[in-house]
Amino acid sequence: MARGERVTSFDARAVRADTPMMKRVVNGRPLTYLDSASSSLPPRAVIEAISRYYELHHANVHRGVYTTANEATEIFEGARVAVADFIHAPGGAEEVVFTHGTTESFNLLAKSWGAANLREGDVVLVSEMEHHANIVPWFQLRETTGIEVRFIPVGDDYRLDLTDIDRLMDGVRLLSVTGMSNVLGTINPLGELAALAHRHGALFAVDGAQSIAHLPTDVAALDIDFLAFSAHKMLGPTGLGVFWTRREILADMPPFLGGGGMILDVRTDGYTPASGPTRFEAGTPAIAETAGLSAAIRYLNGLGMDNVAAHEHELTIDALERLEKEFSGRVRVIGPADATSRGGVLSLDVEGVHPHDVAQILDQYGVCVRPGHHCAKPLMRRFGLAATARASFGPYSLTSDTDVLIEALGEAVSLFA
Amino acid sequence: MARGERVTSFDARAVRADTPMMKRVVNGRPLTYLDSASSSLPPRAVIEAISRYYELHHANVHRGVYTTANEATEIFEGARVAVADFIHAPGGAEEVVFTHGTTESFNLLAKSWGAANLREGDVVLVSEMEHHANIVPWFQLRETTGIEVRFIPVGDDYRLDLTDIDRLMDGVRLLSVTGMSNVLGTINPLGELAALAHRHGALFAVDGAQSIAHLPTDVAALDIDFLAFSAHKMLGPTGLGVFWTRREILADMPPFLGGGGMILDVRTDGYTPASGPTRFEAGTPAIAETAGLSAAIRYLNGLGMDNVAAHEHELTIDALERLEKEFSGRVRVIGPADATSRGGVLSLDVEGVHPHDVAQILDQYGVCVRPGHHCAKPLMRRFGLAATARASFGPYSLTSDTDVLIEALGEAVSLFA
Amino acid sequence: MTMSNLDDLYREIILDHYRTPRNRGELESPPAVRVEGFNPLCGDELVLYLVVEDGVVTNIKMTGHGCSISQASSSLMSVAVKGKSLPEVETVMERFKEMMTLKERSLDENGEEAPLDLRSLGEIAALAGVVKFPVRIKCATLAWKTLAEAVAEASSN
Amino acid sequence: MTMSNLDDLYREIILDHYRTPRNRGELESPPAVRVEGFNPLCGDELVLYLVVEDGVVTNIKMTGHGCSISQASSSLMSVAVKGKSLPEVETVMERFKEMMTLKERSLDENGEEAPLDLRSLGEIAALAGVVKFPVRIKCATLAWKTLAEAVAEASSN
Ligand SMILES: Cc1ncc(COP(=O)(O)O)c(C=O)c1O
Ligand SMILES: Cc1ncc(COP(=O)(O)O)c(C=O)c1O
Repeated sequence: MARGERVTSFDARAVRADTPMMKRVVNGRPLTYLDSASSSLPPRAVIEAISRYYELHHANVHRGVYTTANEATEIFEGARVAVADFIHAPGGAEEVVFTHGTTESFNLLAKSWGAANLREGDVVLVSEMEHHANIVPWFQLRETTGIEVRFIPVGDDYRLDLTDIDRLMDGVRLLSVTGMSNVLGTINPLGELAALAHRHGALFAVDGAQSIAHLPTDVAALDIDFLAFSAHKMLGPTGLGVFWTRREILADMPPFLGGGGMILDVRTDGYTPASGPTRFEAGTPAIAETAGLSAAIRYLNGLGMDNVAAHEHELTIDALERLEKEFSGRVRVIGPADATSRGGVLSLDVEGVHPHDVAQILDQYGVCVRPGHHCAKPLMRRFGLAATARASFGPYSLTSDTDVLIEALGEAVSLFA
Repeated sequence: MARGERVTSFDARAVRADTPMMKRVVNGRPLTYLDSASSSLPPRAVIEAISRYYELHHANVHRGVYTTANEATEIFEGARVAVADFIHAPGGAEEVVFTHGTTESFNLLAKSWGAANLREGDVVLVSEMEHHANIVPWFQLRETTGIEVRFIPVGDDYRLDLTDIDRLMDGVRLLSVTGMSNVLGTINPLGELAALAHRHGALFAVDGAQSIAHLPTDVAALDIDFLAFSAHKMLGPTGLGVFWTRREILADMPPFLGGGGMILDVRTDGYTPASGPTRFEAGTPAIAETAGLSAAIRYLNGLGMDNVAAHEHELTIDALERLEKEFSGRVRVIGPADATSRGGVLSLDVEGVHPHDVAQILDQYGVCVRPGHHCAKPLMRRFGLAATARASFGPYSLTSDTDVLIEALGEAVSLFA
Repeated sequence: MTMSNLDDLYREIILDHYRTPRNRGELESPPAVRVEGFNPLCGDELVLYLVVEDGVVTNIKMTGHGCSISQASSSLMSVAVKGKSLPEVETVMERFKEMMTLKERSLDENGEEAPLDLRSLGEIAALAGVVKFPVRIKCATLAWKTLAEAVAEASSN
Repeated sequence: MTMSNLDDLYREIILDHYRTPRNRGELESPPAVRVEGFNPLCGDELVLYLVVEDGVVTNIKMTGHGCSISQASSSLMSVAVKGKSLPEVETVMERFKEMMTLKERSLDENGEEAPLDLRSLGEIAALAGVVKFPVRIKCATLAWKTLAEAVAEASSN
């Protein structure tokens, strides 16, 4: 690496060395991956766990008696245990449902728990900074049940505006909020919101898609009721997600998708659903992907989520400071200016340069940033933006990434000057 | 290989050499994999396509501008084209929706198309030999809409009993039948059923989970309206499936799962869905898996589906004959005795030995067969069985697999004699 | 190839109880307690009839179907508890449970020499080999879980 | 590092039309035809107003927002079609479409020497570099697709 490296408290260079994608050269430059909020780059251990699964242990799970079917089942159920430990599920693996992503998890929440428990006039309170995954399923449920979907406003400080929250909580049966905004980087006060929800007799759901990979998550300590996240944002594979809820809540949730695996019995006149997580896992699950997720969790545990959080915090402080200094206002960060309760997501608004052009120019430097509305259109509207160019950090990020980002942003600014 | 190998017209040994799992040794014996109906064993090319994806091209798809995001998008959209070609979709890639498996595809069919088009009293006609994936979603739809779910009986010859079919078609809006039974091996007359459905003004859906991997599939020539299948049964990865329908039908289907990606716009007061396959692909899709599926399709095309079908046909003729000869009735095959219109699925009923014990004993010989109801409980009830021990072939299967199967079945029979 | 594991699983005594299950049949209910057991993974089904009089299991009968392990286990179980007092039944159930949670290793170390608590189990000890086949443990325990339910129900009457 | 690709994309003429778009604004509708265009992948939005009198595009105006390519493309398009007869407009649309489907190779081979049909496009030829950036093609074509709709609507009135 040619450029001077400011060393942080965390040895991210080892993580980078573990990450095959980091060897990519794009447009003659080494990859500067700043799109972890969109999807993370898996370490070799994850990729190999998937290959090893297909090479040595692949078989369909459940109901198998032969050796490799048992191995596949152990890998699959072992991942459930790994997830339960990772998020400190009080009821263990029996509370962990495998889905295909955060989005499917929210559909499960809305269309199983929501459809069974919410009636016309009941309120689901989300926030203006939610990802569409935590908005559209509620709109869909509204169409069939007549619930109300209400939004907590976001203040000019890019944080939830809780000044009027007690009035907003009126009639609320579920409060559903993101752990960390994928646009602003804002980290929401989950413990406080859980207490608020419970004080009002509501349940509390968390969109953990961002927070799972960048902060330690303890559902028991936070006292939350539902958690959704995706493997691909936490160094794991695509095609796999998690829905977690407390055992008592899960036990009463009606089936969602129907098919094999989720039944106890099927007759020509009807069916009886299975109990436990299985009830919500219709069809052959994403088996190889669970091998990858287990490996990702082992890897993150090896790093220590506290260290990951601290590392990304330092990167964020550094980047916020330097972006401000280098561009004296011509590059605006849409999100809290202060790194407290804030993750490493930097949505950039470059004066006079459209985010697509920013991303295009940055690509010539091998820099990966994502332009667009980031599936958070209500939030974009709130701030009068059509799009931003978003740079986001992962455990493999280094201050040298920020160096290249700044170099490339300089080119964008001057090209359009 | 110690045992005599009867060579068929198709060089399956090359396929076997390409399949890493085939190197497994289980209980001191080489793997004799006879569970392809449950899940197939991917060739090295598929596993490597997935690894290569994660090592070189991984990024979230859509809305990306940077190089690797474009590569990932090309891989993902390229798989859509590969699927469209493989099944001869008349409208091309724009008719191919990626799901997470056959099961999700049927849920999409029932809960999007079905909910929008079927009313109380409308009939969905399935068959007694359907997998739960093509039964339970219809029962779920019945709960919300009051449709009727009717069953075509299966005759004592293990084939659809169509004698009374015109009466059965009364009121039918959708006929939904499996291409090949995963229990009996029966291949259904899809062209004939399509014509029947259309004559009665009904649409025709096919569960292609089994047939896709063992027969050529041409949706245009067969004139079918919906097709569902899973990548993991056709040498591809877990966690990915396909839903295909004609462009005009897809255009009118309302959204299914809600979230990012499937929208055109989201406001705090509602949302506008996207058009095309995207409307049904909420959230980050199974991207790496599409790289695997493309590789699987390339591999199958290389073999030629006609050759695969012919090879498995010969294996089936041979196995049916030898099982009959060796065990003179003590091992009964639940399925057509005649190999015409029949795939390589052999559900075994061993006199005096429970299928679980059969599978357990076979495992000692490294033989993988699946005991159970195979997610087809109505069919099992029809034949008064709780379970069978099912052996099934894939393109890598050899007559030597049947040798080992017979040797191990001999042990089961004598242990329990 | 060594089939020793198979021999551990399919001991003669197990095959005997599978071929000739003891205490098959139904009992009128009431007075008998009737409880259904189901192993969804394998499809094993069991209907258990239990009569408890003055704290003693005076009769037990079963119908249902399943693999050799589940069938033999229920037959062996019925023989082990018939005529026993409820505290004795509790002890047998406890011992069986311990056996099913034995590590495979400890079993191997003892080889054919079953540890003391296994020997005290009598014929039921024949099921010890099941722990080498973790997926089959559910087959072996089905009858016992159903028995526990029936005992609880009988005690609450 | 060579930035030549970037230079192809962001030619001076494109930056000029982006910074100073021609024919911005609204027109009263009717008489103007008003058509909305949307590129869902990028969020580019366009509202196009078109007046056709006696088979001639007598006025065209646009509002909306988007990246430099979509903005420059719509500005260049408006200049290219204003005052033209409908058949002439059809020809320009056709030429533009051809340009957008040119293989990257054929562009490179010709280097700075644009092929004949490119030169005949005038200023619009500046957009040829977009084909090297396939994801941006949708940005360049948005204005033209919207124009095609507006022309069709105007012709059917
Ligand atoms: C005929 C048939 N239909 C549907 C399915 C369900 O497929 P999946 O479990 O991949 O969703 C299967 C396989 O289990 C099958 O054999
Ligand atoms: C906050 C948040 N929620 C939900 C999602 C959706 O996750 P997925 O696309 O994996 O379903 C994302 C990521 O795109 C996200 O950042």
